[in-house]
Amino acid sequence: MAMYNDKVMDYFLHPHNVGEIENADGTGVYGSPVCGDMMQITISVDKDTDVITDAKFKTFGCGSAIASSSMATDMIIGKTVEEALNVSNKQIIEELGGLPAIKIHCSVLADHAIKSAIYDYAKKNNKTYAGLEGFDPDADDEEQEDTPEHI
Amino acid sequence: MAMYNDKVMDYFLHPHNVGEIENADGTGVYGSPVCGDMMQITISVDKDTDVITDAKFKTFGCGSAIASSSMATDMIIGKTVEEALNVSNKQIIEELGGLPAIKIHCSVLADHAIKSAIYDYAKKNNKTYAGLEGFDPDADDEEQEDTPEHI
Amino acid sequence: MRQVYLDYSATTPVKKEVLDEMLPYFSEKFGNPSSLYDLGQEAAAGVAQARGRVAHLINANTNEVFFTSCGSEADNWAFFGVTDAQSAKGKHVITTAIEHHAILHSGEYLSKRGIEVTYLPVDHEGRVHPEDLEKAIRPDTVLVSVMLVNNEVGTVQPIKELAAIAHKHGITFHSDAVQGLGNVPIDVKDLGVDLMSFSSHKIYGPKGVGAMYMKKGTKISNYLHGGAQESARRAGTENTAGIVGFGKAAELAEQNLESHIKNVSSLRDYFIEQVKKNIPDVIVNGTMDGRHPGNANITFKYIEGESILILLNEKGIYISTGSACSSKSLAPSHVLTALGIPVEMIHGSIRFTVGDFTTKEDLDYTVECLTDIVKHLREISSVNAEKGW
Amino acid sequence: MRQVYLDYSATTPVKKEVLDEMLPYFSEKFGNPSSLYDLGQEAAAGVAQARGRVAHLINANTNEVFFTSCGSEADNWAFFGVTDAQSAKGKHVITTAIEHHAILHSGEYLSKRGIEVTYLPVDHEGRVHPEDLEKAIRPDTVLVSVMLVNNEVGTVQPIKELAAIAHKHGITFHSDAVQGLGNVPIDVKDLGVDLMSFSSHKIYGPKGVGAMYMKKGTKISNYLHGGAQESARRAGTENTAGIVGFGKAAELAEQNLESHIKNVSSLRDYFIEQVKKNIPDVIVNGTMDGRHPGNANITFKYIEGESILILLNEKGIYISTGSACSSKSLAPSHVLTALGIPVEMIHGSIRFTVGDFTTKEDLDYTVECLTDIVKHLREISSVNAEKGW
Ligand SMILES: Cc1ncc(COP(=O)(O)O)c(C=O)c1O
Ligand SMILES: Cc1ncc(COP(=O)(O)O)c(C=O)c1O
Repeated sequence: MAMYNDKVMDYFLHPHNVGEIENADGTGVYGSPVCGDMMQITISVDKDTDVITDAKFKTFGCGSAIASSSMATDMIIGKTVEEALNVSNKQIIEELGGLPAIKIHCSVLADHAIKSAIYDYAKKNNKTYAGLEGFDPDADDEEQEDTPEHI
Repeated sequence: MAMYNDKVMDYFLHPHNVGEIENADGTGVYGSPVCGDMMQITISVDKDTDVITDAKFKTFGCGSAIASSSMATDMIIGKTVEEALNVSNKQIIEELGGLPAIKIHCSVLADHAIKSAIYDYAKKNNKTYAGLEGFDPDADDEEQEDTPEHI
Repeated sequence: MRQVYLDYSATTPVKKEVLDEMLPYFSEKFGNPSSLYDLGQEAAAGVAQARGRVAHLINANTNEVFFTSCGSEADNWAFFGVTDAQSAKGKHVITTAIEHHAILHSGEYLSKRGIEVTYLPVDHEGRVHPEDLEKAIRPDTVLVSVMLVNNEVGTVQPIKELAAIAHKHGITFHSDAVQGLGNVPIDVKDLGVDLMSFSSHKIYGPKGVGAMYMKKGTKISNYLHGGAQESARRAGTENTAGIVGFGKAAELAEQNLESHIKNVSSLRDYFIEQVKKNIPDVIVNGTMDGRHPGNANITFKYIEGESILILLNEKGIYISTGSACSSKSLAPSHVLTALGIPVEMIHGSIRFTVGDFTTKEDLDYTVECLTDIVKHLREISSVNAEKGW
Repeated sequence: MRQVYLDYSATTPVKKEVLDEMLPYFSEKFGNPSSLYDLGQEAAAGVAQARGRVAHLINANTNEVFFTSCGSEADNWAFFGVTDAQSAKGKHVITTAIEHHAILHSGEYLSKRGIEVTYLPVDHEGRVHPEDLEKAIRPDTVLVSVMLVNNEVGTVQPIKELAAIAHKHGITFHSDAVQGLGNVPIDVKDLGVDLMSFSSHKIYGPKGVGAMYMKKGTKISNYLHGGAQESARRAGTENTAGIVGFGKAAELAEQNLESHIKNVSSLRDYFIEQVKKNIPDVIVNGTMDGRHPGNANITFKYIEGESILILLNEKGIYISTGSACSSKSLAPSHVLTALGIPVEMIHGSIRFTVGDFTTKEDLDYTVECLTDIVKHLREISSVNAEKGW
């Protein structure tokens, strides 16, 4: 597929961390089938160290949605929650070596889904994180200020 | 040339009666180089019988102008003056087996040129012909009422 | 790897017989058809023969067929030419919600410039209702344009009836028959259309050639202005080789029409049957009754079309999708939307079109791959049959 | 019989290298470039490569080249697109009296719809004077369109200077470079044009493909509406094989530019010299200074062009004429008229264009035949050198 680069294709064809963690410490969902993309992420967190020990995704969506979901889970596993909260869509896209311009705004849902999962974890465990300040998991869409226009 | 039929092409490629009769009994000219076609016709007439014994043409013009001039001279040789006056452009075109529609109004000058030559002959010899009634050799153009629109 | 092309509605390969007839027109019979000398008239003769063949296929008079550069140009011509020529009569155009973008975007452009455009709805099977046309007609309506065969779901519209309604009111009737040509019988006289658009590359002819049927006397301005080509109706040096190819393709389409329809529709029906048998939660979109013989538009629930497309591509299988993801505008198919199909289902819809080179083995291979791919994507998906949407 | 083609300005044969590159795109790489799967993207890659080659030939950025179906379409696009997009600014267009009909008839159509068109005159050599442009400009002028190379007499216009004048007044500048491409060096950046029209079939590419150079930021509406092809600027499925051919022809034109100009102009000069030497009462029309390298436009006094054309055709020699007789409109060449050439002389004018396949022997043969033919027709003619007109 000329549309996607080799790395994106690899993450799409052989996605890492597919599935749903049973009894996950945190679950986040973002997007909707009506919009064309919907991602669910589940995480396991070591409550002492706040390190994300496992993450799995399920995504309804196009190639870039699946590839970026897969990349996102890879990126947060082993990170602390605070570090994971700093993972941006821009970084995910950069790790993927770029996406077609038109795909950038629509099908990269991971940073919101990660935040939602951590929000869920934080709520369940009565924790607060600077990176979650002002975050509303049910908000419609966040302004993606620093998303590059063309990559 | 797909534009003209074989007969027209033959009359154009091998025109009959080209030239100018010296001391002609009648000379007619019609058209002008500015209009794109100009025909000169000279005739010899047997004054007793009024039979046209020879006719020659010179024509500046396109293929159809030359071919129709050639055909016209063929047609009037051997005819009486009155008969020649009845030769119409339509007949000339029919004898040629048809011309492209666009050529019909513009490049078939012969009937006017013949009339002019006969007018000249009539004047010189003090003759009158029914077919010349109302004819003005210097008139700009005659309405070609019965010219078929498509042949 | 096996290659299975199932996107014949997008375009078709040029048939060998077609290319063979085209070849001499590139470097030997290369004259300009407007040139009077033999080399030019030889090219003009090729164009004339092609015109005759296209005319014959649609039962038109030869001098009512005008070549264009594509189906889109013919569609534009209909919209811009009629609204211009009949501007004194009115500024209202009627078309449908399921037209090709060549129609819709022409309408959109005109509607920003004083023309009012009414879009007729379709029912859930994809059919325009004649009553709706009757109701939409106004005294200032100058053009009704309804496509013969839809490009996404293959629905065939009741053009004869619709054209009669338009004519009852003295309105010019156009039909985009780009998908119809070679796939359904077309008799412009029987249908009673004034204008009809066609495209060569949908009937195994080359890309870059289309045609407009223009009934004598139709009030329509020119659209491409310049030289006196196409009886002074469409300027630009003729794409002679392309036109000759279109002509040959039209001749073949006429010869093969019955067998083409029979073969292609039986393969298509077989394919739908196999898909339904092997894959749960699928929906066939659009009516099966009066439909493009090769078209199967299928929604695979709970997954998204672009993903399916890419995974099929990995298997050498080529199809298209109504998914927003794979359109440049990110809008889901306006056709499926007009049929009332829920957006989440549109995202998972795939258009398969069977054509003259498709074999049963191709389809078996496709069903096999598709079964695995759908299963895989449903496993990855965040929605599924149990959870529901 | 020997065949001598001397009408390269009318059209050119497709070069072998060009056809070879085109061939795979008919039946193998036949995908629709809008399709996402490999077969489609392979076709898209062919189009992209061609775009790069055309852009390189004219020193444009690749994304400033848009393919059309012919030079005429590009000309129409310039006129209709600019007057539409800039209608708020004004309704005045300036062009010249010697443009191609694709420009003149676009202007005529628009002038019946509220646009005012000024036609700049040319001098007897065929040249537009910059002062005349300066004088014609009005506050409501939205477009200046001047052709780079004239198709009948080959005059090259001072485009750089003219474009600068237009830009000084903030006016969009278009140039029809259909005859210029491959025959004179073109650098769109150096010339400073905003829009420029090209056509493939004049540079040994296939018919049915053209291109528009559109400088980024130029205010111009689309002309063909529909799909998102050509960066959503020109709808219609791409003529992939044709575009690929145009691209290859552009590459060859770039490689051969210098040698082409040198060879062709020296043959042309030889031809004119021989004609003058062998045939009395001939006039070469248009300036020899800054002229299409292959163009020789010659009046043969006292005879008419169509007759010459037919008799040369009988000898296998193909040329064109400014004669009214051989035009469908019966009007004598508007270009020669604008140069102030008397009508009776226009009727006897012939355009010879030498090209890449012309040999010295071809020209010797032509001069030989021409000498006889002119003599013969002068004998038949009712006007001659002694009598005068
Ligand atoms: C100067 C000029 N402009 C425009 C055109 C039109 O090009 P096309 O025949 O590709 O439409 C031509 C050639 O016919 C031409 O010579
Ligand atoms: C229904 C319909 N109309 C018009 C078109 C446009 O035809 P073309 O691609 O030849 O411009 C197409 C195909 O793309 C089509 O399917």
